[in-house]
Amino acid sequence: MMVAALHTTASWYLALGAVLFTIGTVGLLVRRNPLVMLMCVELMLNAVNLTFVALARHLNDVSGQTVVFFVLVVAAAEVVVGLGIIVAILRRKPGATADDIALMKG
Amino acid sequence: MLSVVWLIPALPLAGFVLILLFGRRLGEPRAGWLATATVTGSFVVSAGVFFDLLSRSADERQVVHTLFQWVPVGGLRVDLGFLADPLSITMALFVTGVGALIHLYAVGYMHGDANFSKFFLYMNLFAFSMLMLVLGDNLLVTFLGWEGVGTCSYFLIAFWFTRDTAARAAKKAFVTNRVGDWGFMIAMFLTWSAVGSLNYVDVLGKADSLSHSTATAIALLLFLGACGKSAQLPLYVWLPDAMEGPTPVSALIHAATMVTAGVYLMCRVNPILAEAKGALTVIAIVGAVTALFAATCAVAQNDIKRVLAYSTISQLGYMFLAVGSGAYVAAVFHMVTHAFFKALMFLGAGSVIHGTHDEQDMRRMGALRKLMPVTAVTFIIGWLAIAGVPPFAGFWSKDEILLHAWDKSPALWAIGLVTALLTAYYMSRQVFMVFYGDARWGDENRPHGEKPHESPWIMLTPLVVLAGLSIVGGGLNLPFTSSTKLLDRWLEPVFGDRLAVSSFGPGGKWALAILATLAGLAGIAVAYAVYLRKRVKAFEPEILARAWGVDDAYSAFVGGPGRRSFLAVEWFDRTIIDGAVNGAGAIAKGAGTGLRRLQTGYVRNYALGIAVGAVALLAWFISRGAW
Amino acid sequence: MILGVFKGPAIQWWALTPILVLLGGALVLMVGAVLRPKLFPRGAYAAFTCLIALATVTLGFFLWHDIGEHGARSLLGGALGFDRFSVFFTIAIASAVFLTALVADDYLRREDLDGCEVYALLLLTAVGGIVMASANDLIVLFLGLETLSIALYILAGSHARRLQSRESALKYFVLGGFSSAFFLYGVALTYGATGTTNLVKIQDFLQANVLLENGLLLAGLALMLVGLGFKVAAVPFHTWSPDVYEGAPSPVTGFMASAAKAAGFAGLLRVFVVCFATYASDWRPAVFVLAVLTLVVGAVLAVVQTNVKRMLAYSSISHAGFILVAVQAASPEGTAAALFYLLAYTFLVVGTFAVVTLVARRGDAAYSLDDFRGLGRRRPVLALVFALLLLSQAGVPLTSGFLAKFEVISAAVDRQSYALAIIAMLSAVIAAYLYLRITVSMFLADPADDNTAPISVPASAGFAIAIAAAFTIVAGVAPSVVLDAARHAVPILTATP
Amino acid sequence: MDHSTLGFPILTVLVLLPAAGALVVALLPSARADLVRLIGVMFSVTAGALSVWLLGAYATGGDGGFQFVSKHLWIGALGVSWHLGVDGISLFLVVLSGILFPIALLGARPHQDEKAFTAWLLLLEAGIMGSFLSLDLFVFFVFFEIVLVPMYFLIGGWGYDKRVYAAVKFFLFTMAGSAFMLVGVLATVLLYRAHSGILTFDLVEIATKGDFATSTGRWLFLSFAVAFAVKVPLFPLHTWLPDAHTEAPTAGSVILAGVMLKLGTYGFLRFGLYLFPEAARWFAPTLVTLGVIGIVYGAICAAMQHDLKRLVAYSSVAHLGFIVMGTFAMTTQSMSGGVLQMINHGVTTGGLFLIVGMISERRHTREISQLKGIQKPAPIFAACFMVLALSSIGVPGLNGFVGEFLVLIGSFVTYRWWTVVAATGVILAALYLLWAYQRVFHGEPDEANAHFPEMTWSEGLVMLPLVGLIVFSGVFPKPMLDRIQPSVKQLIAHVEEKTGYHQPEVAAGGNP
Amino acid sequence: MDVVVFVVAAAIVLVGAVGVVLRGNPVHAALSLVMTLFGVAVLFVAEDAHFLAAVQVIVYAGAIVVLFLFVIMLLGVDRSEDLRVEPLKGQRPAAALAGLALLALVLVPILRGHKVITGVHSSSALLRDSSDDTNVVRLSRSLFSDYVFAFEVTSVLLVIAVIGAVLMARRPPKDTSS
Repeated sequence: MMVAALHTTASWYLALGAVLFTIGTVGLLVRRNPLVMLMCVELMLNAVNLTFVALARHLNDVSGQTVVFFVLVVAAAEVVVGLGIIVAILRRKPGATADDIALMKG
Repeated sequence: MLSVVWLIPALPLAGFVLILLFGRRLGEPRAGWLATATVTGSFVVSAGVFFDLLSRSADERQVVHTLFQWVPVGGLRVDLGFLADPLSITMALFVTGVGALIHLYAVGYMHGDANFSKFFLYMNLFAFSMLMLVLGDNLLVTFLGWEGVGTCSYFLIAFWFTRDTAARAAKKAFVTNRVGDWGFMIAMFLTWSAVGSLNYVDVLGKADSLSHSTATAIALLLFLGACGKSAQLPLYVWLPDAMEGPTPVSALIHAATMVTAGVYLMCRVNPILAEAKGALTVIAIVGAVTALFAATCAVAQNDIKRVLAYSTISQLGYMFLAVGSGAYVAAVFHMVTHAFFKALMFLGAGSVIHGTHDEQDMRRMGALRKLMPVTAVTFIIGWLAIAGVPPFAGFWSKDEILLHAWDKSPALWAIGLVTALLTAYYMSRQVFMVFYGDARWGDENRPHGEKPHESPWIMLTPLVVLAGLSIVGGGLNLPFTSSTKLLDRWLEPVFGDRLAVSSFGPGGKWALAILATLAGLAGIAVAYAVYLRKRVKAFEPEILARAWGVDDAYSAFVGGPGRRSFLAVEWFDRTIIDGAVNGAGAIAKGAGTGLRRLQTGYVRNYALGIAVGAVALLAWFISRGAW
Repeated sequence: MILGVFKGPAIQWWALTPILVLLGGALVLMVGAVLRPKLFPRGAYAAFTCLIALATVTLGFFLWHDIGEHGARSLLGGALGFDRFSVFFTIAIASAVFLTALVADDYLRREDLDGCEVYALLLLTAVGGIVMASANDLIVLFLGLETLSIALYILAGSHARRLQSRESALKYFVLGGFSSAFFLYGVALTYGATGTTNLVKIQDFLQANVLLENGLLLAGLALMLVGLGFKVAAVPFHTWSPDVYEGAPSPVTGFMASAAKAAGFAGLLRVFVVCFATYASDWRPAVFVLAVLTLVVGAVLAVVQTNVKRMLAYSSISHAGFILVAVQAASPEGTAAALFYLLAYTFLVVGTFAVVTLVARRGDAAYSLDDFRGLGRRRPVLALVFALLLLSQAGVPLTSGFLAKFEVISAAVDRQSYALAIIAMLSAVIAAYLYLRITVSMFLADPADDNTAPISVPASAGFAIAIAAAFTIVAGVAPSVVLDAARHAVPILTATP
Repeated sequence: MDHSTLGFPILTVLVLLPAAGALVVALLPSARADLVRLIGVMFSVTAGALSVWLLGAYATGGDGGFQFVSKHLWIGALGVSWHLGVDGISLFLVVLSGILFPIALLGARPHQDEKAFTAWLLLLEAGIMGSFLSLDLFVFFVFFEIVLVPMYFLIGGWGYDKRVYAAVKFFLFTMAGSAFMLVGVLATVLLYRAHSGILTFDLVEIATKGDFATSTGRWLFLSFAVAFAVKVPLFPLHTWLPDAHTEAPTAGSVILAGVMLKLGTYGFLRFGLYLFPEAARWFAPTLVTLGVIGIVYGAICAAMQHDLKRLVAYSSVAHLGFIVMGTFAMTTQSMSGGVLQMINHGVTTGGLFLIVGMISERRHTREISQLKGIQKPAPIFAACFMVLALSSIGVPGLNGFVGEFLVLIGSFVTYRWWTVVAATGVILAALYLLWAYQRVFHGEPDEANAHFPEMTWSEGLVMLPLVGLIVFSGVFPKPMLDRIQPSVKQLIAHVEEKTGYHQPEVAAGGNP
Repeated sequence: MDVVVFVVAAAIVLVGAVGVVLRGNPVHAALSLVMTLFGVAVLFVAEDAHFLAAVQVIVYAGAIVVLFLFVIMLLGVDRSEDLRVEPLKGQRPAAALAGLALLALVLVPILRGHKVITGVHSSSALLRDSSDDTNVVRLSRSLFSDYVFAFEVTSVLLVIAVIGAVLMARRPPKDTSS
């Protein structure tokens, strides 16, 4: 009954987005595999998408959803290029983690 | 004739310029003759001016002649001008007179020196400066001369510059003098700020409007300058060392003329001194103490010129004693007579040095009177004059000083009397060691073993003239009647009622004069006993030879704490100030090196940086929220 | 039925010509190269790119006058702002493309990398930059940012044989993606707070409403600042830039430092200074801190480098700090100062990296300070021009760099930010040390003995350097035209008329 | 007032001519060293001749205002005008620059790369002329800063062992000072705009019409003062100077000491006092104190140096202390003396650096302990050094004395005890210079110094004008004072009018 | 009902996300990502974003993740990453701290209730109204009016992606120097 009385509000979604965003952030910070790091970026973008969609609904505004469409395209492009770069670099240094790629510093 | 007063300094200046331009071409001896001629010319002009002044009534004997504006700025107007009055012309006369003789002497003395013309270059420049000092119509022109003579003194002491001692002595002389000059400068500033002018006419005319403290300050500061120039305690230390210069220089600069500039200055500003009685006392005490102090030092010197140097200091002390006692005329009188006999003795000493092939140690002289008769006779005349034996010139002037010293304070008189005794003693010692006794100059230490010889006529002529003057010089101001006090009357416009008048009657005067004479004779007698008869062992303690260690103490101070404090400042500059600058650079670099470590090259570290930055920004913005 | 109701926005083709020309140029390059790769003579790609860039610049001048006559407006349903601000950046970015293409021509052939892709990417990057500078909508801004960034990731990694180049691409990419996510999240929160992503509407909304609950908006601002701060390499979001600048091919580095930075600042100026002017009291202190950090850290770190490219990277950070000072002023004067600075810096930095490109010689690896030793003797003119560019960056008068700093300080002082002005100037002094170090190496140190590889100055790169130097001096001695332009180029947010 | 009296803009020409010369020289082929020299000398001599002509054409007896004024809009957007003018304060500095540059060029030729050397030197001349002539804050700042570049290259390129360190230190130190000034300039201009509505950098307009709040004015003054104090250099901001002077090539040292340091003291007069009289008065005790410290401190440091050139460099610290003191004692005498001292110091110290350069040229060392007895093989050389040293010591009859004396006597009425301390500087000056002279020139020369070459004719010809100036302005400074004084009086009147200050009667010419 | 959907979907999302972070094997991480993406798609549906939910599944889960897996296999980097070690000292605690702070700071405004969403309700591009336009229609109307330029810019992005992929993937020409 308690559950039935409750209704989800935008805040729930926003909070979920925030958590997801944070997980993505932390993931990028702690994972060494560049591919997984890229996935973490995707998590962050998804968190944003979730936020946009929730807000669009709350504001009764479709443009929030339109934005998500663009984010999807950007994410796709990023992944393509990012994977290209990772491929290019891992071909030269097979099995390298992000920590191994530190020729330049200081 | 008064309108050409500028010629007096201009002639030596012209000589200077000519020798500067053509000195090498002129060569020896023409450069010397030229120099002598210019100074002689100045003497003639001075004499002309003197007679011109003499022909005027007493209150018109003060003429200012301005050449051009020198430093005119705002309320400060300093002209390059000359003041011809009895005092300055007196000075000019004996400066040029004695100067001309010494120039003449030097033509002979400097014979063969590689830098013959340069010597006369400096000498002429000196004569010019000295005349500027004397004739300047304001403190600044006097200061110009004052520094000029100091500079020439520097050049001439260091004339034989390859000797390290000469070089050191020259520098010491200049720097020591500068200490005094500092006082002179401050005195000028104070004068101007109080009176608004530096001209003697204005300043001295308004002297009575000065407050007591200002007048005292000016007087003491000027006296500090005088102490430097006239080698009084505590700034006397340069003069004995200055004997490194050629002997004509010692005679001209360090005996007859330049060193008396201090006395001249004090006389010149006597209206200010009159407003500062305390300063007068200080001057008298310093003079008396210096006189005694230097006389004790002279007792134990073995260098023929150093004896004379200490003697000069001592005699200058007398003059300041006179100034301090208000006996300005006596000071001037003694200055003139001293110029005669001290120049004479220096030149005589020079003749001896010349004749003994540059020997200066009296212990290696003796019995020279037969080999150098003219030198010996003239030197003896000088000796008698300085010893205060009547009727030689020194007797009269010294007597007059002692007379006034008694009025100032019997203690000062007593010091003067003891000094007179010592003076007679050490001068006799010198005469005996040089001209009498055994000949000590032929020993094995002298490889040449050449016999001493008499100097050429060109050197002897000045000796003879000066000897004559030393004999009759006292005639300038014989104390018998007011009409015989020529100098008193002549200088009356300068000193007016500020001149001290002796409180003694004729009887008292005679008594004092006899006492002084007896003191002089006693000194001679003791010396005779010690140095000729050898009855008594000579009293020449090391401490006196080292002048009570004053010079050593100064050196110890300058070389010790002085040098250390300078080094400390230099260290401070290098380490602290420059260190701070370089430290700032090092901090920047250090910060860079430190921050570099954050730039690890690891992309995850970078991402962490971004995340932390994002958190910080979020924190700031959230904190700004309107809740 | 649906189609009947729908009516798309009017399209002002004329105002879009710069973007279209650049885009068309890129496509022609790609298609042409794919179809007939052997047909083109040496340097044809570069020449074509230059032509396109020049055309863009020329169009920019026409559009500038157009706006003068008809006023600023907004295009395509409010997606793009068409004002002198955007035209100013169009010209600046296209100039950077022009110079970079000149420099790249010889470089790519020297390094056996010749191909149309780099040029096409240059043009596309420029499109991204111009979109960013013109964006009137946060989403358009984001897309411009991504266009720019993604193209630059590739360009940075385009030197196939240098692992450093690949590494720089990876670092740039990972961090770029990371920070864009922040930016986008910021956009999302702002959207929630204002109900729109359109800058004009946001401005209107903020002017009309006082938010009682503005947490969402402030968080959005913070996160957008992260994204833009990353793009302009503001400390602490700068960490990528030394590594990327070092690793990227030198002409690309110059391009990044000029065009990309300019675009980033364009976004910052339009969004923060204009759109969020009502929140200036909240973001100005933050930018103040960023500016100080950027100035000082950039300068201080530059000083301890021995690799010239890294030095210049850090110096570029310090320059960003200066421009942040202008942003912090949050005034039309500040914006004008930033614009002047960016234009001046564009020429300076492209010219500077052009020289670095030449000195790096074949292999693109000779960057150490020692590699510059004796340049003054062996290549006196090149060294002198390099010195001019460096001294201008140090802020020596009669060069554009001085006036740029002058304008910035002026703006800061005008807002009574005296402390910031002094910090900025002092950090300029620290930074000056690094420029001096390079000149010392070139002129004052003895040339290294083993350093015998000759440095050739190809005509195209020489031309680019000459243009950069000429602009540096002209804008330093007679800056009135540029100054006036910068003053007239303050962004205006206008709804579609 | 414009340049119509001469028919052509002489001041602009004075600035641009050397710059054009630098350009021409830069375009010559570097193999033609003879041509480079000829052209370089031609340009600098022409500029020098023009400056002397300016001196002749300068009208005396006026109110001390600016003459030959030329004013053209330069950067309209900023309110910057190319505004040049000369008055009694800057006149002689311009002439000094005009004279010293040919001397430096002729008297201290470089060993290598004559072309670049000449070009930098000419560029430097343009910058310095511009600094002294500009009456626009922006233009002044531009020139004030730009001079760093040629000087940096001159020190770094043709200097001695530690030249790079010295050059960088010089550049950064000075630039750090200017950093404050730039902020100050802008604040001044913008505050003036806030109060008058006009955006202008015009010095005269801001100085006469500007009205800054007391504390604002003080801050602004301080920001200018830092830059000038570094340039002067004033204790404790002086440590760039010994390094820069010592490591610079001779020509660089001559110019550095001769004219560049004066940018600081000149700046104090022209910008500090003129723009912010109230603040200048408020800061005066501090600055006078620093000046006095500099006098004594510089002298003590000079006395302890082992390097002859460094010694002369520190002597500059002391001398410039006098100038600062005179400037801020704010009496007609002290300020006129300060201005005069700028010229004197330029001539004297410039000459000293030339001659020290000749020594190190001959002996390849400047260590005092390595030199001995030079007067014996080279008496004329020694005499030249002596004259310069005496001038530096401040012996009356030579130029150094007049300036020093005026500074001291003028300062005495407003800063009595400071002056008493400052006057000890004259003792110390004698100490360090004569001590150095003694060690270098006196004594019996050792093997290394016995064949020290005597001064050559060409060197003598270079020194001659300096020595001539030293004597002339020591004996007859009136022509200079007549031109300096009205401008100084006007400046003091400006201060008096703005602040209610009254210089003591005795200084102004009334009764004490 | 909606609460249940939300809770379940959110759980899926979070478990997937945590999986991405904590699964050492990149293949597992990719599969966890798919899980998250599906969860998000479900939430999209719950939030009236039907079209996006479809695209999410097709593009993201379908294309992107496949691409990931493809690259993992291509490069053979499917070795497990040992998550017990952290070579960078302090990275993990700092990351955790930063994450927590970030979350906290973002949640502060979000959790203050729905009033925090201060934006105005749309007046022109409504998500729901009385008309029976589908989500796709509304979305496309918005896409081709207000966002038509953005839409075109995405094409540029894709062009770049193509060029980039080509440039990156191409083997470099023979290195003459090595």
